[in-house]
Amino acid sequence: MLQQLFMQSLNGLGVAGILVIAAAGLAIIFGVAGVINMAHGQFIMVGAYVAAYVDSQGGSMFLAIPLAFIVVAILGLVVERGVIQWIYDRPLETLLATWGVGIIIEVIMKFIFGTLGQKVGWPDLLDGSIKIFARPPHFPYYRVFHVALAIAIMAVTFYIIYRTNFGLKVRAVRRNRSMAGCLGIDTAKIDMLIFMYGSGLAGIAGAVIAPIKAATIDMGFSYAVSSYMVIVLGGVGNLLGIPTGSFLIGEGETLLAFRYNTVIGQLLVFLAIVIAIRVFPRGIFGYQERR
Amino acid sequence: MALLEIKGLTTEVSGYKIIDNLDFSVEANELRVLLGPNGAGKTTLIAMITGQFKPTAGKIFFDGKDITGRAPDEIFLAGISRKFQVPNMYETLSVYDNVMISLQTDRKVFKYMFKRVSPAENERIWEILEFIELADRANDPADTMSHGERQWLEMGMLIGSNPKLLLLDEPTTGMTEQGKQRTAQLIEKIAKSHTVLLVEHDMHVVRRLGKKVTVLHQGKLLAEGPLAEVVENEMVKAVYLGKGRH
Amino acid sequence: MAIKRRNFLRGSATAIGALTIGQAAPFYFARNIAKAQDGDTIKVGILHSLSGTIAIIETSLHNAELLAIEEINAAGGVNGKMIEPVIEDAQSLVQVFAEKAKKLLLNDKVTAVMGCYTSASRQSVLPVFEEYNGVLLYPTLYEAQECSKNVFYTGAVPNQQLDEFEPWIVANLGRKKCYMIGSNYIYPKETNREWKALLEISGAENMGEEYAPLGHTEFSTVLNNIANSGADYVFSTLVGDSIVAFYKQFKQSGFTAEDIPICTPITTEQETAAMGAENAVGHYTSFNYFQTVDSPENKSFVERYKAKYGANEVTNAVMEAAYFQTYFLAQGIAKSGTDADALIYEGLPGQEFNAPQGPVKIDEKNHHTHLWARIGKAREDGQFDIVWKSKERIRPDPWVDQLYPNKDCDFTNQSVLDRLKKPWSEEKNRSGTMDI
Amino acid sequence: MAINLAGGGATVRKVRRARLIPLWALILGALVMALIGTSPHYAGTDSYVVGLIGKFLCFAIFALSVDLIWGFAGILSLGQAVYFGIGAYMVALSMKLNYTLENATRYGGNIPDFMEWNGLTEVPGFMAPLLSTPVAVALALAIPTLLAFIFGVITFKRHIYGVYCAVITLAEALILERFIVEYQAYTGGFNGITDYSNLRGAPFLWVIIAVTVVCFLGARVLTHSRIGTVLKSIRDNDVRAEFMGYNVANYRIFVFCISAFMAAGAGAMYAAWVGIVSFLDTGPLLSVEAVIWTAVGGRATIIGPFIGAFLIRGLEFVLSGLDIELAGRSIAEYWQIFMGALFIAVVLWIPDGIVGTIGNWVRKRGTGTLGQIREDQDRLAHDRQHDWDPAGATKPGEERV
Repeated sequence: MLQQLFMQSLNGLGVAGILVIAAAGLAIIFGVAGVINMAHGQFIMVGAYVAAYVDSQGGSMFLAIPLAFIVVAILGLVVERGVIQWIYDRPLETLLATWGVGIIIEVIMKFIFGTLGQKVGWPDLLDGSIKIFARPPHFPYYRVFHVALAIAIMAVTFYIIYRTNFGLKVRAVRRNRSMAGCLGIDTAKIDMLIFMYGSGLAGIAGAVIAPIKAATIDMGFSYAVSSYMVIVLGGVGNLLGIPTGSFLIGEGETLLAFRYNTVIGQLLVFLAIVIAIRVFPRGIFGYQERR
Repeated sequence: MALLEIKGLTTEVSGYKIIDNLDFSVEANELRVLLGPNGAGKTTLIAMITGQFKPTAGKIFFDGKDITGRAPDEIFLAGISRKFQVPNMYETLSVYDNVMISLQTDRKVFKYMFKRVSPAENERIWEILEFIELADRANDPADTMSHGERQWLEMGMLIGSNPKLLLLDEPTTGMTEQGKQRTAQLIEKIAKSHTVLLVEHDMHVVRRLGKKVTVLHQGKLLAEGPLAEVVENEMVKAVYLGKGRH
Repeated sequence: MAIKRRNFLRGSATAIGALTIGQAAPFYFARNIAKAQDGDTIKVGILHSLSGTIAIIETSLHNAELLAIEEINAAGGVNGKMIEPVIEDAQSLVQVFAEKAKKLLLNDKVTAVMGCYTSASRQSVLPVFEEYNGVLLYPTLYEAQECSKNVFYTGAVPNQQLDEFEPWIVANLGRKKCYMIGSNYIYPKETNREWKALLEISGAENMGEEYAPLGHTEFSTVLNNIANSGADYVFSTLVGDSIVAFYKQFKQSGFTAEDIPICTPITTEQETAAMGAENAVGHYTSFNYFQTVDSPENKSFVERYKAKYGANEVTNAVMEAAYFQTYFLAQGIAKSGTDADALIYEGLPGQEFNAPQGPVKIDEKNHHTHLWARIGKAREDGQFDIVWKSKERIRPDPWVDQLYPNKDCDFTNQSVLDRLKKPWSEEKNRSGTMDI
Repeated sequence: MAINLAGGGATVRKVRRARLIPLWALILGALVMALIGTSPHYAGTDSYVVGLIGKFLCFAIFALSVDLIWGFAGILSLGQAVYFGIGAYMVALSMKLNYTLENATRYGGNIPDFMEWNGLTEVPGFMAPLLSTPVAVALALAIPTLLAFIFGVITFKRHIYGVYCAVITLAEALILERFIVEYQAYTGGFNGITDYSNLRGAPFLWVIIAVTVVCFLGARVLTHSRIGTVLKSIRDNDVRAEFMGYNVANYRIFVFCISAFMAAGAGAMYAAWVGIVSFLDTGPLLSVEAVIWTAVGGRATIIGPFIGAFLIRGLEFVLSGLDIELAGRSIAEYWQIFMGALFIAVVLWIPDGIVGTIGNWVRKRGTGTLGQIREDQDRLAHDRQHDWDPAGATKPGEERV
């Protein structure tokens, strides 16, 4: 029993890692540009398909990760320049437009790759598992990799936002858009770059999630919804909101799934989040609301 | 007791005191002008009175009741109306509807549900529209108004709500000289029958209206009294008036 | 084609936006344009989801049926007439399935419809086919316990996949401790009920039973439970994405096919390809058809399919059923003409065809199909080694004896026939089920 | 205390207002409804077109419920199908229970088949009230309204709206969808509830038409009334409304409950008409779709949702059966791409939707549209900068205000 519980909380950590990876891009875009990208799930899917393509050509996943970042970042650029840049000031309508973008991406991917699930393997380096207890299930290296990657993504993002000149501009735009504009910061360019970066992270998410899950056309939606919940719970006022929200949701769902069942787990976590926003209307690390 | 009574009001945001232990009061039927350089805490004070922000410490009494930390709608119902620094209204509604929304009436949802505009209310709206000289634009949406017209419209909305105290936050911002004079005229008219707390930068307007003046500086009360006296105050000259030609 | 399309639109209240498309149609190449205009074709509805969540699987059935139609037409059609497919996308929505079925039967006046994949979609169109006396050919393996006059079931029913599988596991793998994991809907639940009955017969143990939400891809909890139960094999009725995720995480968590093999009646070549063959190696699947079936019919089927849809495509049992049911239909029409009742009572029952999996036949009594049973062991290239094959094709039994000893389905029974001959307004039960 | 304002003419002055219901709209609406109501006579009761029309009417009411909260009160809910779906499920369960009492299932039992294969032997006690049709209808309307009230209290009282509200409602719909699939012994699960006697036919079509008319008239009255003006004011500027003494949260909860009630009614009729209810009817996809119908038709208009629902759903039905080859494949295989492009196009180019845009043309007025508020504000800010005149440099003759 204790062994199970221990494994279960480790699994929760693995799930939280996946959530961080999936939600990071979305949260950064939302935090800076105030846009919720409803096509986020499709961006993740494109990342997974890039990994599948690399896999089919015999390439390693470590090649797929940067490639997925680049491809999806370019996709993000196209979407941002083509659609979103015109409607930054209408956040609710951005939801609809990006929903349309999501549909189009799905159809195009179906056109190119067909409807079958795609094969994405994991590298030999990450094959196998940590044998904590004598008998399976062991904790796969691959899940360790997820957690490590989640930390790495947060660290890199933290560095970019808080330690670089670019990050300074980003923070300025986030604090006070018009003032930043007056100070000569090209806010449109900042938005664009942040959108590309966030999209790229979604691509990485797809590339590293697919090997442990499945790569299909409609894989993204549930990750996207989980990511929204991470944002709602964790808040985007501070980068720490992403890992905090992910950790709480991941562990909560996994432990409750173990005690009851998966759906009850999801339901309880959702109810907990709804109650939590009574206390933290903008998430745990949201902007302070002064009232 | 004064109409508005503020005692020991303090607001802190991340260690920085925007309002610092402020005592301040406004008598009924008074036109009080609040002066102060940028960052003196004028708008924060207004926000605090109207319930937008909660103070860290101190009390606000209005008409003998403690209204500290109450919700904005409750404070409004107690009789305080606020004009924002930037004209703030319902953009897609017509000028008429903007005033109509502001009329004094029971605002509970179910009481409001089957309410219609009575002839008396209609007449009142037209009176106000004429008063603010917008009667000929009654049907136009608010977002087609010019900046000055919007300022007046907002003041008309406040009049419609028939408050005990009007808080006017820089109503002449962004106006030309003539617009300012007309606005001052309007305020004068309003002040005949209302208590007004006016935040103002423009000394021309202040001179025209100013009877009693309060000067804030760094969240503290710097000086208070008739305009002529305050202008002569050395400290005031140093921190505020000395900077410009005003 | 375009002209007829416009006729349909004129009668439709939904024509506003589509008229422009209808008028633009002549500028593009329309399928079968010449044949459509002479009106001398046999119309067959093809009703699968080409968009939405289930499109991933259903598109391949759609493709297999189109391939068969193309072949039949290339060989001269049926009685000299070409088969004209009427394609509808049911959008993975059950209500749309019902509406489109109605449209196909009443407006397009198709001879028969091939379509549906999930039980949900079949159940939603069933009342339509029964009320308007249409013919539906349904290619999916399903939980059975149904038997409608208007439906011909060409997929496997549980007795054809399970009855031989369980004893085989006990005898050949020597495993008697079973953990059941399935997706949470009717097929796994009913299949597991029968599996439990089979376990009891052979004296094997049921170590646990668990259902994951449909589409679930996070199996760490399940794996934890499996390890804890002490089972020595897993019987999986997971479907869709869950299969891929489960096999992958099974391997990553340190389980091996040697220790705990996964035995399943669902996982096909499509899924092994999607998960990467190395994750499937050594696990067992019981099915009627594998791409590796060694017969000339199968070789040519696989070749033709790949030629039409791409070399990376794989074939599987459901697609094969979709493929050969098209031939059943063609042969049935050739035998009895296009009248629905003639097809139902004469044309289709007893029809035989040399399918890729071997000779198959529609049962006269219950409208299900005699199929071959095979057990495959997944190998490194994602294909299956057929480790066991039934000596003869197995008769379908929609009401399995272990669970429903008192029920059977018999469309040759006179009392059933008398009931079915009544008009729909008097007798709405179109099922062939009877108590024995 | 009131200011005694000078002036005040002897005649009663009136503001120019649109009629509650213009004559042309009344005639046109009556014509359309008569056309729809008589459709079984010229299309045949069996025709799928009649089936679609009844369904689309329910969807139109559903879209109207979205329009009420989004178009008129500024709350974007991406989970409105929760209320629609619960209404539908209540009625479907009731009908199914009653149907199986009289018609044995394929298992031979008298309880719904999904209960049977999940091992239930009798209808669970808490479902027994559903056997009574009036109770079922009452529950179908009451439960969603109550849920909406609770949800509203939780979120609106804490000033949660905008994007946050949209995302939370989306998750709500997804969770309910999963819940229904999981607890299949009571809901039919993935297969949904099928095979019960539906009410499809001319008489019930008239019921739907009557409810549709009542809903649309009711919505018109509501939004045209004084409280409608308050709702619009909250949509335009919730801060100002709050400083004008309106309890914004209460007004939001009020309109949210009305909307949920309407959606539930639409769902209830939908279940009775279509005869099939599936978990997808409670999910995010239908919710988002309803928002899109509203956006395309024209939000903040009464007739927009009606047109949007009929147009989009009709277009979907036609396109998904359009076997015309374009770019090497049948359009039926990839028609959705057109829908996606349509949504983007609507948001980018006609943010006021079809009806709203036509209305703007008719009024010959370029401003005053929702989508342009922001631009106008920017323009005004620009004006302000030019107006800004710290030293009073402008001579009186150069007046700009």
